[in-house]
Amino acid sequence: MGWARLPAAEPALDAVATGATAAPAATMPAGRAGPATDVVGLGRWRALGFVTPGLVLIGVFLVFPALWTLYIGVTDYRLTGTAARAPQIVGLENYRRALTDPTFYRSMWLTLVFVLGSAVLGQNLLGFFFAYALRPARPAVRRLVEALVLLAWILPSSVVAFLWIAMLDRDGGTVNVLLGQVPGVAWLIEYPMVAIVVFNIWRGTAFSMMLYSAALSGVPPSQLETARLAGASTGQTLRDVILPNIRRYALTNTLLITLWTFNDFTPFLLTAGGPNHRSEVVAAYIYNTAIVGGEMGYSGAISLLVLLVNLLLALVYLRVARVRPA
Amino acid sequence: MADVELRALTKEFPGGVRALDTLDLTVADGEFFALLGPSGCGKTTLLRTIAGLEAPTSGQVRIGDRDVTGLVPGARDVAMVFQDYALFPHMTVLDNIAYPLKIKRQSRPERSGRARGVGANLGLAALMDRRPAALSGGQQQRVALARAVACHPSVFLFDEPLSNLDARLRLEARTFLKRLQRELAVTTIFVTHDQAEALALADRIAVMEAGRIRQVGTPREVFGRPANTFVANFIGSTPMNLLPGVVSGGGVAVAGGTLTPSTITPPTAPGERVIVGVRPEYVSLSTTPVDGALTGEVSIIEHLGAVSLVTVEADGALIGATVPEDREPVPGSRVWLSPAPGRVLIYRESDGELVT
Amino acid sequence: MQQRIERYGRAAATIAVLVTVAATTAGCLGKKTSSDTTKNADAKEFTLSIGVNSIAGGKNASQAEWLSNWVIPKFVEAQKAKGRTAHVTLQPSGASDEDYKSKIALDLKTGSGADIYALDGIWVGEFADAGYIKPIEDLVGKDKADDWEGWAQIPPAVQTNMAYNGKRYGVPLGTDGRVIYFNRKLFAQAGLPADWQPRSWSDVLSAAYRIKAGVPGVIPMQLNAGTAMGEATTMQGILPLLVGAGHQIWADGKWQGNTQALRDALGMYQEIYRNGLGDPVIQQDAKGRDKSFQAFAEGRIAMLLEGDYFWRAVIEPTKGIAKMPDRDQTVGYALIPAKTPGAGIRGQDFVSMSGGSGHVLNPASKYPQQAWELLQFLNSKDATIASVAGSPRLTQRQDVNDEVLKNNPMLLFVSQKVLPLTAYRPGFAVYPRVSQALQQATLDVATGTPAVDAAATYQRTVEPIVGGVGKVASG
Amino acid sequence: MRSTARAVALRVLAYVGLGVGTALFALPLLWLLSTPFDAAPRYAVRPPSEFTLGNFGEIGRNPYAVSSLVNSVVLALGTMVVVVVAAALAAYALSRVRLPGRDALLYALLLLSSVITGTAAMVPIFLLIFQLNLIDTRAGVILVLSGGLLPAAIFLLKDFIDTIPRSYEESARVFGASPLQILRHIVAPVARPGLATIAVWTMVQVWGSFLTPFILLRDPTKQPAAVVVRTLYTEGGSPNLALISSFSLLYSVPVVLMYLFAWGRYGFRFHGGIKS
Repeated sequence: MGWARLPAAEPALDAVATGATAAPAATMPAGRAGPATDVVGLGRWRALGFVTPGLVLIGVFLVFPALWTLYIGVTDYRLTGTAARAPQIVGLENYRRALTDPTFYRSMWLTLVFVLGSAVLGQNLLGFFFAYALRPARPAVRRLVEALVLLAWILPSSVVAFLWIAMLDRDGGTVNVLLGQVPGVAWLIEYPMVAIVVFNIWRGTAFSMMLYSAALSGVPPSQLETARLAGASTGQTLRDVILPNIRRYALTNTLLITLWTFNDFTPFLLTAGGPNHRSEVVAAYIYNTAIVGGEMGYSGAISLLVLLVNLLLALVYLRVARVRPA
Repeated sequence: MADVELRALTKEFPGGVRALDTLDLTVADGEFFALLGPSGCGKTTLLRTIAGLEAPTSGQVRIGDRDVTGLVPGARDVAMVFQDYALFPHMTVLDNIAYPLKIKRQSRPERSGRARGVGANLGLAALMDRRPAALSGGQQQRVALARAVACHPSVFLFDEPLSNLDARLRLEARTFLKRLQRELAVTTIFVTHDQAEALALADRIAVMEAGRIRQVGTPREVFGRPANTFVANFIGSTPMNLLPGVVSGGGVAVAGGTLTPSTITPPTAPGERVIVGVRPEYVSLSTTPVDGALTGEVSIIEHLGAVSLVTVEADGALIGATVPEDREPVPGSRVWLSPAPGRVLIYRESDGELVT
Repeated sequence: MQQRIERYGRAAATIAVLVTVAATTAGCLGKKTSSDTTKNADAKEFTLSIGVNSIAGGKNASQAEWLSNWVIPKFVEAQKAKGRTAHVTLQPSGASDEDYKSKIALDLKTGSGADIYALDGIWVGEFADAGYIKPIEDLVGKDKADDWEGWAQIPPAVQTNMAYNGKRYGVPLGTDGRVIYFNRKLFAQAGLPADWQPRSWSDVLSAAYRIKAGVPGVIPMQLNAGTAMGEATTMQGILPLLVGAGHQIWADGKWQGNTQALRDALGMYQEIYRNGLGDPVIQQDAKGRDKSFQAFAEGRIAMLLEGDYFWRAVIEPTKGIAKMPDRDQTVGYALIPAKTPGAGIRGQDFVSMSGGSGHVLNPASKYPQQAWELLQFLNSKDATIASVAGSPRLTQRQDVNDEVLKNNPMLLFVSQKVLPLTAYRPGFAVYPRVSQALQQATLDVATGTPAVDAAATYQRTVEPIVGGVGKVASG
Repeated sequence: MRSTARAVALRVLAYVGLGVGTALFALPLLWLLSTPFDAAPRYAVRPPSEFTLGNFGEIGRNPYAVSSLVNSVVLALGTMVVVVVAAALAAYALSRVRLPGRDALLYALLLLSSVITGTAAMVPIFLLIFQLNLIDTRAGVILVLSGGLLPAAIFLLKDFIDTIPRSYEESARVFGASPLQILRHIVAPVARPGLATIAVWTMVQVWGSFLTPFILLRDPTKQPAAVVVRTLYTEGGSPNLALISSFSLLYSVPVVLMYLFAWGRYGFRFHGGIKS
């Protein structure tokens, strides 16, 4: 997404981080109905009219089911069995259960490893590397590499999952064939987390690459020139000129890919959370409790916990974004 | 064609910032009028309020015989040129110029004929099919002007029309703009922070500060007799000398000397603290002692082309004077400064208003 | 800051209101439908649909084809002869069992969906408890429900597969039995007989050791383990061992907990997977069962415990999903032995497990009588014969089995030798969760946990599921 | 001199990194390109042992394969229209008019939409659609998918519109254009790259979505390709690589084409209006 105009992602973060809003206060009259309430003369009521279709759709088809899910989270509701006929309110029992269940903590831990390894480090660094290294490249080379990276991003998840199943297959997978061992290592079983981390880096680097290449094009050439004239090494230039300039992009990028990766279901298609829950990230855990286990109440509670963790992550990022480097 | 009249116009933003403070102003029909002031003085807000892009908190805007205060911008019969020109990037030059006519529901051939005509007048004939992105800054400015001209408004509103051009182009555009306004004779209000631009273009200038108008007048009046120290400070390419002084006897004690009544109009109350204002252009410099002149040492010399600005330190005060380029004194040497007769202005120190 | 706090306060208030609304609306999570047995009984024209997890060109294609090409047209024709116009449609799907189950649970919950659904026998209990399905007699009246010639042809043990609390909820589609398949060529290389029949678990193990020693590169034994294989682990793994150790998973009001029988069964896993007699990796593969099939067909696995499905649909020489052209010569099958002779349930020397799916009526059907008629038709002798055309299986009907199994020694073997020994899983709603706990225990053992520890963990997992210590046998 | 040598070394390193990285990205994709045309498809990437188009013939024999692709297009286009129109209106208003609680709302919705997946909210969504009498209709699927995608779409689009100079609209306004005219003549065309991005993004999301259409649609002739492709993968037995690879390719081609179209047409590196 947003492989257009990625710098656009920045002002939003900025707006919240500083509590300011993109619309300068100067365009707003003090609650007085006049000819000019805003730049286009939309007026508050018409603006509400514009917002309404979207908000109604979101309200009915997202917020309402979501709140319902949260409600289910305080019941013992199951998809089948007696509890499906007459669900009972069990209060915080589901939360107590989740918070005392080592499998829940394990899935949270695995998710953090997954997010940290594949998104925060993997996609971020590789995306930046591609964006940086491709700048001086010939347009043809640049387009080819970008197209490949993007392709990994836009193909449907079931297809890419199968591509990687084929890559990593124990008996005839490309990796084992290249390593000259058939049957070779059962990658998805022996190294399930490594497999899904590598997979997700492959899958999602495109977004970071796009965002960083947009960000890098915004670094003033004069600053780069200055650094070059001062005899700065590549590392120094990166640290002193480029990073300060793209810092906020990096934060926005990290926030978005963190949230997406946290809730990404695609690893399930590779390992189904296995073997023995060893790659059961939260999205897979919810699927396994809700669909395979039929425990709707419990999975509703888990969803709220996940929401809270996500909220926490988002707030941390916003806080970091607000603190300017000295 | 119409005059523009503002009555007790006040604009208060949420949070209590007063961008316009009970402002009264009349711009005559066909006048080229400049709103001049430092950034944040409310000049752009004033322009936008005239355009209808901002609603005044109280007061009235009249254009011609109409009270337009409650009208939407489109109904005010004004055309505005924005600082960034606001050329629609997805339209050709022709479509841009014709856009106001499209809104006025003119037929396609009619509006493109008219747009072409206006474009040709403004020297854009060869560019009509280009997109704005393919134009130079000067060309973009002309397109924006053409678009405003094409809709034949009774008032033009220009928001910093020249500030996005480089220095050389700006002079050209300035001349062009002035000629255009003369030809069309449409009431024009333009906002600028550049006093030279205002002096060069405008029939009359309103100098603004903090939501108020500090002086309205012709360029000559504003330059020659700034109504207060704010205007005095703001106008002129070299800053006016503003020296603290005390009225004593028949003269004013200033910078270690006394300016005698023969060279200045005497102030009203003896013993009053005043500020003496005199433009460097009106200070003559002598390397030999002159009677009744202020004396000091040359500290800095700045070359301004045909003239040089000499800064002299006289009894702790810095006084500027311009001299022809071939008459520069030696830095560090002692010189004598005498203001030209009738060019010394006395301001009250308490409120900075002109006394005489 | 103050402003922001206010803003969040307002958002919180809005959310609170919405939660209340959701909670009120959600009160109807559990919904009841009343059924009228004579509803639309006389309709001259009616519409019915059948929902199955089979689809042409995909999963279980032959079943989907049988329904749409034989059952539906013939039924419509038969109704026409009676002067009634029937519109029957098939709602096929080709998803994983879990996804299919969720989908039909939602359909049944809202009182919508197809009139007849295909359902795995082990789901009957939980669907019945949820009120999603009802006994046939409640839907069409006791007379109509009992008055079907087919019941006489379906052995009572098979009927229980689609029954719950003593009531028939649906008609089974057939049944199966489990045996140990072995590769005679590999056995010959290890010096084992072509007509091998183990008498005890140690016979099985010693055969495995001989394969391991004599035929390098071959996995001696495939005993399903782990959660990735799901119910296949339970049915083709732990449960056959458990009944071989003398206990059903549920008996006399109690579930098997950390008992000697369970420890014995897990001990067998331990022996196999600790000593390289089986491949623990394949058990954990999301596609492990399919891979084990492939490996057996390619002669890389010597012994494999499976149902007759394996024989007729997997290694079937022409249409199987892992074809073995020389199946009839190469593959032998043996009864599953008890731990020691006579140690099995009911004092048996040999044991097996059986299961199967069937069809149930949707209680919300607008035409319950006609749906029941269609269900009978679907299970009629002619329809059943048509369903096995070209690929014989153990059908629910004895009269059909007698006819179609005549020339099939393997299925005859199952029908005659295995079915008398077999056991069925308990049809309780909690069974699937107990089954998952069992799968987890086998996985623990296969990946190195000692059997006794895995059994203890299992006990702890199962207690809350089945309703407390009192419902679990241990010791 | 040393710094030059180091720079050269770094450059070489960068090229090697790029080369290896690109190869890693290409490898899995090559499978999708070659295997469908291989008469004896395998897991390993290799050029077709014997070129064939026969694998596609097999898809033709699947009664749902072709219709599922059509269904995917219908669902994708339907959702795209709903999302783009609703998101554009909302994002525009949110960008230009200060509504109370705007930013907190946007962030809350974004979080909600990324966390509450179809899995956990499956029951409420099904019951809701059932109550609305939209089970087994494409409209139901489109609405549910739209609801889930809108927050992110609004979020991204608002960012985009925020960068469009307000003077465009003010200028048009002074000329007398009505808000709707401004939207039609100025904002929509200027925001087109952003709209195209959201459109393609929406379609890609819908294209891969499995659970929602699977649960909400009964008639297999209405099911999209995402469901059919899952059928192929979950079918018992060893995977039919011929079928899987060729259908995967057919299933992928439309999204790639959509993407290329949008890229080529709207130049996805657009940087707003004229730089001022």
